[in-house]
Amino acid sequence: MDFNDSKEQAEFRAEVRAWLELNANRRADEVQIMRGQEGGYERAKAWYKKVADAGYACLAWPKEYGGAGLSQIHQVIWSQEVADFDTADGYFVIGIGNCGPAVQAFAPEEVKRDLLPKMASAEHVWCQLFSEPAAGSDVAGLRTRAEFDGDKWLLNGQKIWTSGAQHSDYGVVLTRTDPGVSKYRGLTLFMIDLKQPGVEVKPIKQMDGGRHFNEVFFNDAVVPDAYRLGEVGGGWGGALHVLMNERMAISGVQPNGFAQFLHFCQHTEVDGERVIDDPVVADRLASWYARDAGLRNANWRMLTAIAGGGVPGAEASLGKLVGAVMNQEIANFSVDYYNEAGAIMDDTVNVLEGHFQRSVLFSPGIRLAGGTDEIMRNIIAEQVLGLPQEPRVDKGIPFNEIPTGS
Amino acid sequence: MDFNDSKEQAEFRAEVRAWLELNANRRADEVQIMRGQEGGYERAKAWYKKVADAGYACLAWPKEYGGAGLSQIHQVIWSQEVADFDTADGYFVIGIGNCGPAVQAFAPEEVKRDLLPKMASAEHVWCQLFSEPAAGSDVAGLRTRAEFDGDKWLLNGQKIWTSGAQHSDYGVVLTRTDPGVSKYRGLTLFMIDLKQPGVEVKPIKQMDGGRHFNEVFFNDAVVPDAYRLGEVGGGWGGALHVLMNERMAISGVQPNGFAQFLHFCQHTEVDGERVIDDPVVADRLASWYARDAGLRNANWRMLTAIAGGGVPGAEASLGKLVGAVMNQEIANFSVDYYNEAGAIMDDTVNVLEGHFQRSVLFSPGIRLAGGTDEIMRNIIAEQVLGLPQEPRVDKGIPFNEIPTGS
Amino acid sequence: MNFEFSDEQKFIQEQARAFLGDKCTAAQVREVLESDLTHHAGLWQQVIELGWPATAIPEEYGGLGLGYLELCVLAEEIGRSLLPAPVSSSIYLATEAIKLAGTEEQKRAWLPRLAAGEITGTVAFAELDASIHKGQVAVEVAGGKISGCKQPVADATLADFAVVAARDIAADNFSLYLLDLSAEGVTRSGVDSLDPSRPLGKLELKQAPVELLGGAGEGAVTIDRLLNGAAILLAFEQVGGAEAALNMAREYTTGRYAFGRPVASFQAIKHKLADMFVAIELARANAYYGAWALSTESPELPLAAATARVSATEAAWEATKENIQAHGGMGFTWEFDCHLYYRRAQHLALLLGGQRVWKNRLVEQLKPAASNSHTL
Amino acid sequence: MNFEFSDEQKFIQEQARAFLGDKCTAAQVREVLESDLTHHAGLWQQVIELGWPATAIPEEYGGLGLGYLELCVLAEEIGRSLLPAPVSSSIYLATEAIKLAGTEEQKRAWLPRLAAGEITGTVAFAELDASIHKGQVAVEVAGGKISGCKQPVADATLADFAVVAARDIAADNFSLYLLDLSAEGVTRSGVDSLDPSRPLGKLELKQAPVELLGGAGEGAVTIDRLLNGAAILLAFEQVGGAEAALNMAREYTTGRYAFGRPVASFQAIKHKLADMFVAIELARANAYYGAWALSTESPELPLAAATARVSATEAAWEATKENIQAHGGMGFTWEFDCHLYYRRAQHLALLLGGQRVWKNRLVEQLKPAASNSHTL
Repeated sequence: MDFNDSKEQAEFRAEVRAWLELNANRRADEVQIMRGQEGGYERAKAWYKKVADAGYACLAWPKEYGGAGLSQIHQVIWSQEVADFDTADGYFVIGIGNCGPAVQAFAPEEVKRDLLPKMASAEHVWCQLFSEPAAGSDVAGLRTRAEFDGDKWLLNGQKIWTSGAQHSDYGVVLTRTDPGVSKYRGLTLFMIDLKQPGVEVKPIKQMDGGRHFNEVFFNDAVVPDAYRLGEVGGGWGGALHVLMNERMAISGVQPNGFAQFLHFCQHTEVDGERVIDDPVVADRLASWYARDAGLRNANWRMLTAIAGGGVPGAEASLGKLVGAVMNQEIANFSVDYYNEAGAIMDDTVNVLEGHFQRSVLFSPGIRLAGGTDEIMRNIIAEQVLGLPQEPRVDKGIPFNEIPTGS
Repeated sequence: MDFNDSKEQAEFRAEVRAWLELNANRRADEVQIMRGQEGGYERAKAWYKKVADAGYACLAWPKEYGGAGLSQIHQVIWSQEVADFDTADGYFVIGIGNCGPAVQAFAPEEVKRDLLPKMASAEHVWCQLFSEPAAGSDVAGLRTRAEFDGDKWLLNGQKIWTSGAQHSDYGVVLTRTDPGVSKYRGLTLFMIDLKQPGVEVKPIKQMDGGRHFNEVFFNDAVVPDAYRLGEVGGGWGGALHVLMNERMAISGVQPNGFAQFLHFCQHTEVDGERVIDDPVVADRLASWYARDAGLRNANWRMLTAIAGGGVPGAEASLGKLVGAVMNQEIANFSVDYYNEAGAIMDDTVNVLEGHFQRSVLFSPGIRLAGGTDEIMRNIIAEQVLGLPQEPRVDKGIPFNEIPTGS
Repeated sequence: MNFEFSDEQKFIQEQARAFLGDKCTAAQVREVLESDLTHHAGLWQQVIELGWPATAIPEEYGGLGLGYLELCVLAEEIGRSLLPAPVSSSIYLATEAIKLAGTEEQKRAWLPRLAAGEITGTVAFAELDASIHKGQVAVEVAGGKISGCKQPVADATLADFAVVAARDIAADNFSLYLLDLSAEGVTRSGVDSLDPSRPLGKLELKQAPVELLGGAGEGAVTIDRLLNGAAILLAFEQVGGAEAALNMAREYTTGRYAFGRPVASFQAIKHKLADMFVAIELARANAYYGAWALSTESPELPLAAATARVSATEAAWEATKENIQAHGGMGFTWEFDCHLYYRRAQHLALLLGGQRVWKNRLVEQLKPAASNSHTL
Repeated sequence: MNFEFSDEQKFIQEQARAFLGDKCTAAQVREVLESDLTHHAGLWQQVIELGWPATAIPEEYGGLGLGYLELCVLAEEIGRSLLPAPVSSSIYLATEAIKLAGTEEQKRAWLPRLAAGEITGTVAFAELDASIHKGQVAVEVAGGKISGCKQPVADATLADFAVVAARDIAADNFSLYLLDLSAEGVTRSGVDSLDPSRPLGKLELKQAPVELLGGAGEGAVTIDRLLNGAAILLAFEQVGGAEAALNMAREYTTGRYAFGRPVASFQAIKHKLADMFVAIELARANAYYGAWALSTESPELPLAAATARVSATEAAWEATKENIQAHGGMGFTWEFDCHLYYRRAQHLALLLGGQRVWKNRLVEQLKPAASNSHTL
């Protein structure tokens, strides 16, 4: 048990750090604050081109697909070092982390060599199209139809909650190809070129006023059969592969609001007293510190497993569950601490530029996106603890006979 | 909205109080402390005989059944006044509160006139026999068989968690008379004379070392048909009637540990500082006070409804749910407050004579007895909020075909 | 013994519910939320015509001469419908301040116009750099002129006057003052609010003329009593809003299907909604007790008010955040109304100071005078 | 980068688990729980033969010369099996105290006998009327003689010697002392314990002879370091016990049917068990970090120890109480083993001071030295 790099790892880390010092700026803020992000996408594209040109994109991917042919542990070292710098690659995480492995696993070799290098360098941006209005927690309840038409597939239907669709060139899309068989069997996974007339992207306005997500409408959108990922009817297996790799893509702890809360406690005075010296704050701070540390340390355990060639199991769901709930609790507790002034959204008035106020409004979304609290608990219960499923009324009957309430 | 008595109520209250001052002792403790109870039963019997002789037993029951022919509100006034005195009638609450109404609703008139007056005066003690080893939360899954044998019923099977069975002369027992029909239809409710050879009572040792509950075994126990409560196969309806009246019997807030905690906070000094002056304690105290007050005030609303002739609905379940959870939280928090000394069970060492230490060990039972937290939430969800049931795998099939896992 | 509102009070409540259910839907709330409007003028006018601002003003001052219980049942419906109007600022706070502390002359001057809805008031207690809850006030009065900055002030840009807490430099104590917001020396502006359907603002004061309200140096005592009353009325708003959120969750999850069954049939959702119900019932019961204490000016008012407040803030937070959760992704959209309740819950929870303030007020009431203590 | 125990350490753990799983079942725990025995002498003897007391004692003092990581993996299994023996008193505390503070002579005198299991030690820090966590000690030493009362003292009636915290009257500071518990002037007796499988007692001391352990006046510093190490070892015990409770709940609810289906198929139960799992995983991760900090004597040890402790106490409480709940009524019986884990969780949570103490220790480590603060 030690936190030291091997000699080779230490050399790589030094090299990365040297390159970053030359090519990026250190973070100005002590903690990351939630702000409006104007122009972030263009900045991210430019930054990532630099990364790719220097050979640091997709370190663990094979060279022929635009990667560096190195290991997961190199990728981890990169992520650790880049975290100290003011860079942005969040726009590409889903494409590279989720879509990339699916394409590598299921696409024909020719297609892979054609599309993956551009994905790796973020010349092409990708998104993942699974959720639908009537298929949120129940992803496999989706209705977007894909029908084979001579030599190509035609897609009709609607996706929702698609992060980054407005910027994306391609997507990985899960569709229903046979509504007459049971729900998990009638699904097929495809890649799709999103820059075509049959695809329309509409941003969704969130409760906090932001627009991070989209609706995507398919109206006879065309997909060549070469873009099929896996067997017809084998889409659910492909989707699980995507979700499993999603866990690999998480190279750090997800935002849970703790760093900002600690900063608030340490660096704010109220009525002449440091916030951290308030015993009630200290009581909460200790509990949240222990949770945050637990998440960080659990993440070290996961990285150790990955470094050893393993794949993280469903226990990774706990980071999402714990972090999301804690994030909302922290935001509410902090805003409450400001008393009347807590209700002011003005950036200039509040400590941390109104971070906690924004967080109050954004935090409910984190508990929903990427699987609700309830789904996370189901996953832990069934996949980690092996507890039995509930009685399933949608099992073993054709999809189009499953009750929908309408 | 006022808390004043009507003139007649005020007179009755004064009369009750005057009688109590003469016939009972005021509580010595400021708060009730959990202690071992030796000789409590005999004391309770003697006390209740005095109450009955004075005409204060079962105030709302008809006179012909041993009551006073007064109203529920008189009963409430009695309960409020008696609470200030050191008396004990907990042994008779289940009989009078639960069994009494069932007997009144379903027994033949002759049986009622015979048995109820002795129940009302606690000359006869009654208990309620519903739960079984394989039928806890799922009460209707019970297996105790009652078979008609010429002119009488023969009972075979086992009950569990029967409070007061060791003291009881009679019981109200729910049995299965037809395992070949669906579970809720094959049940029948009876009264049973427990002082017969076919009945064996064994106390259960609890995790805290106490023995409040019993197992009751029936081995060809005999029940005359005149002791049947309602129709054959109509036992579930009768059982619901019992449970509904159980709520009426709750004339005060159930123990939730708050009074003792408040006393602890107000009257204890640690390292020269009053516990209530510790900000972290104050933070918890305020939350628990608000919950305790909410329960007390919700109880006032229920009493108002009862006084107006209403019957409390399933919302009464919330008192059990909130109180039981809070009780365990308070016990743990308080014991933790003592640090190392918290682990000492010695009555003489700890404030409140080790109340919180005992409560740590007893409180898990309160969350289970009379319906678990989970069952209480189900009841609120289904019966108060009208939410749909889960898919039922035990519905509409004969009882003896329901999966049991064995 | 009767712990229920009277039939007359329930009738007032039903009328209010019918009126607001019809006229004050999410569409009206959004008119204010999504614009720079300070309030829904049409609804506020109708509310005035219904006599709500006059409810608890004595008849001798042009009011209806009803009591706090009537105001409580109205507050519950106002909370349920998220009425975007200056009810708390003007009715629960400014009007009450004048009733509590005003001289006979001040009552005669102000209350009839408030009752008739001719004018609207607010209170300006909070400051960014001084906590009124600790008795701190930085805004100063000298020679009848006030200077300094008050923020946040609810309805600052709408109200005609404000009751301001300020320090009298000469006397070194603090008092309440009546301030005409159109007077010279008053600059008012809006600040962004967590709940834009209830706008906030600030007052920058430079030698603006003020008039003492109540006795000199009695600011703390009056504010204390005022906050207790307002806390109870807001508790009813919070309970009303929380119950509306629970009802939204119930309807949505009952109608929406996943895995072939109503979402509401999953135990995780059922138990979530049961917990919401429990929190609301406790808060409601405590609000009722508060209503009784307020209506009878019981010595228990401070404890009852803090208790009602702590419970109601808790219930509103629980119900409005879990309503979003029960809706799944759609609950996070601007289009769905979940966030309207969630935002209002935040607004109400912060308006008179947060949970920390009210928990402390509650515990202060539980501290025994004599130190009859054992040592651990 | 490697945040995992080594294969050798895992092997030690597996051996321990196999041994305890076979020899230390609930039946053995109950032998102590349900009697006046101080510990399970047979098991303790076997543990000695396995060399566990010698694990972290250097070879030069007759130990195995292994490290804290090996002790951590053993602790997890000890917690899992509820071993009714003086492991924490003697191995984590008394032995460590001598290692930390003893003179070379004291180490040579005591450690070989502890390693060989010839003697058993404990620590006597707590007093009813003074909090060691606030630096308070009432028991006094004067002229090499100690007087006063220590309570609770784990394994007081079993141990051969105790490391006692006491005040030196002359120097007006406090130090640690070695006390032979069979010496004249020592009266020891048992007191009832929340977990009778881990007995408590008290020491009444009247002019009993003691020997200074470590430097005079260094009591606070040594105890601080000692508690940090013991907190991490106990965290592993807590995690082991919590995981055993979760496993009990999983097995019982999977096998028991209600409403025609396994109890474990109800979402309320599934989510309860998921929450138990989450708490345990966080605690385990923090315990691992603590193990690393302890094994490397990292400057982060105080923070890592408090974090491990706070998480582990929380997880053990959650898992052991909800295990009872998941069992339904049977979980409340003496006959079922649920309460063994619940009692042990209480014992471990209180042994080194409660959550309040450890949360404060944690936050003290987060307080910035310089006051580089903004004002709200």
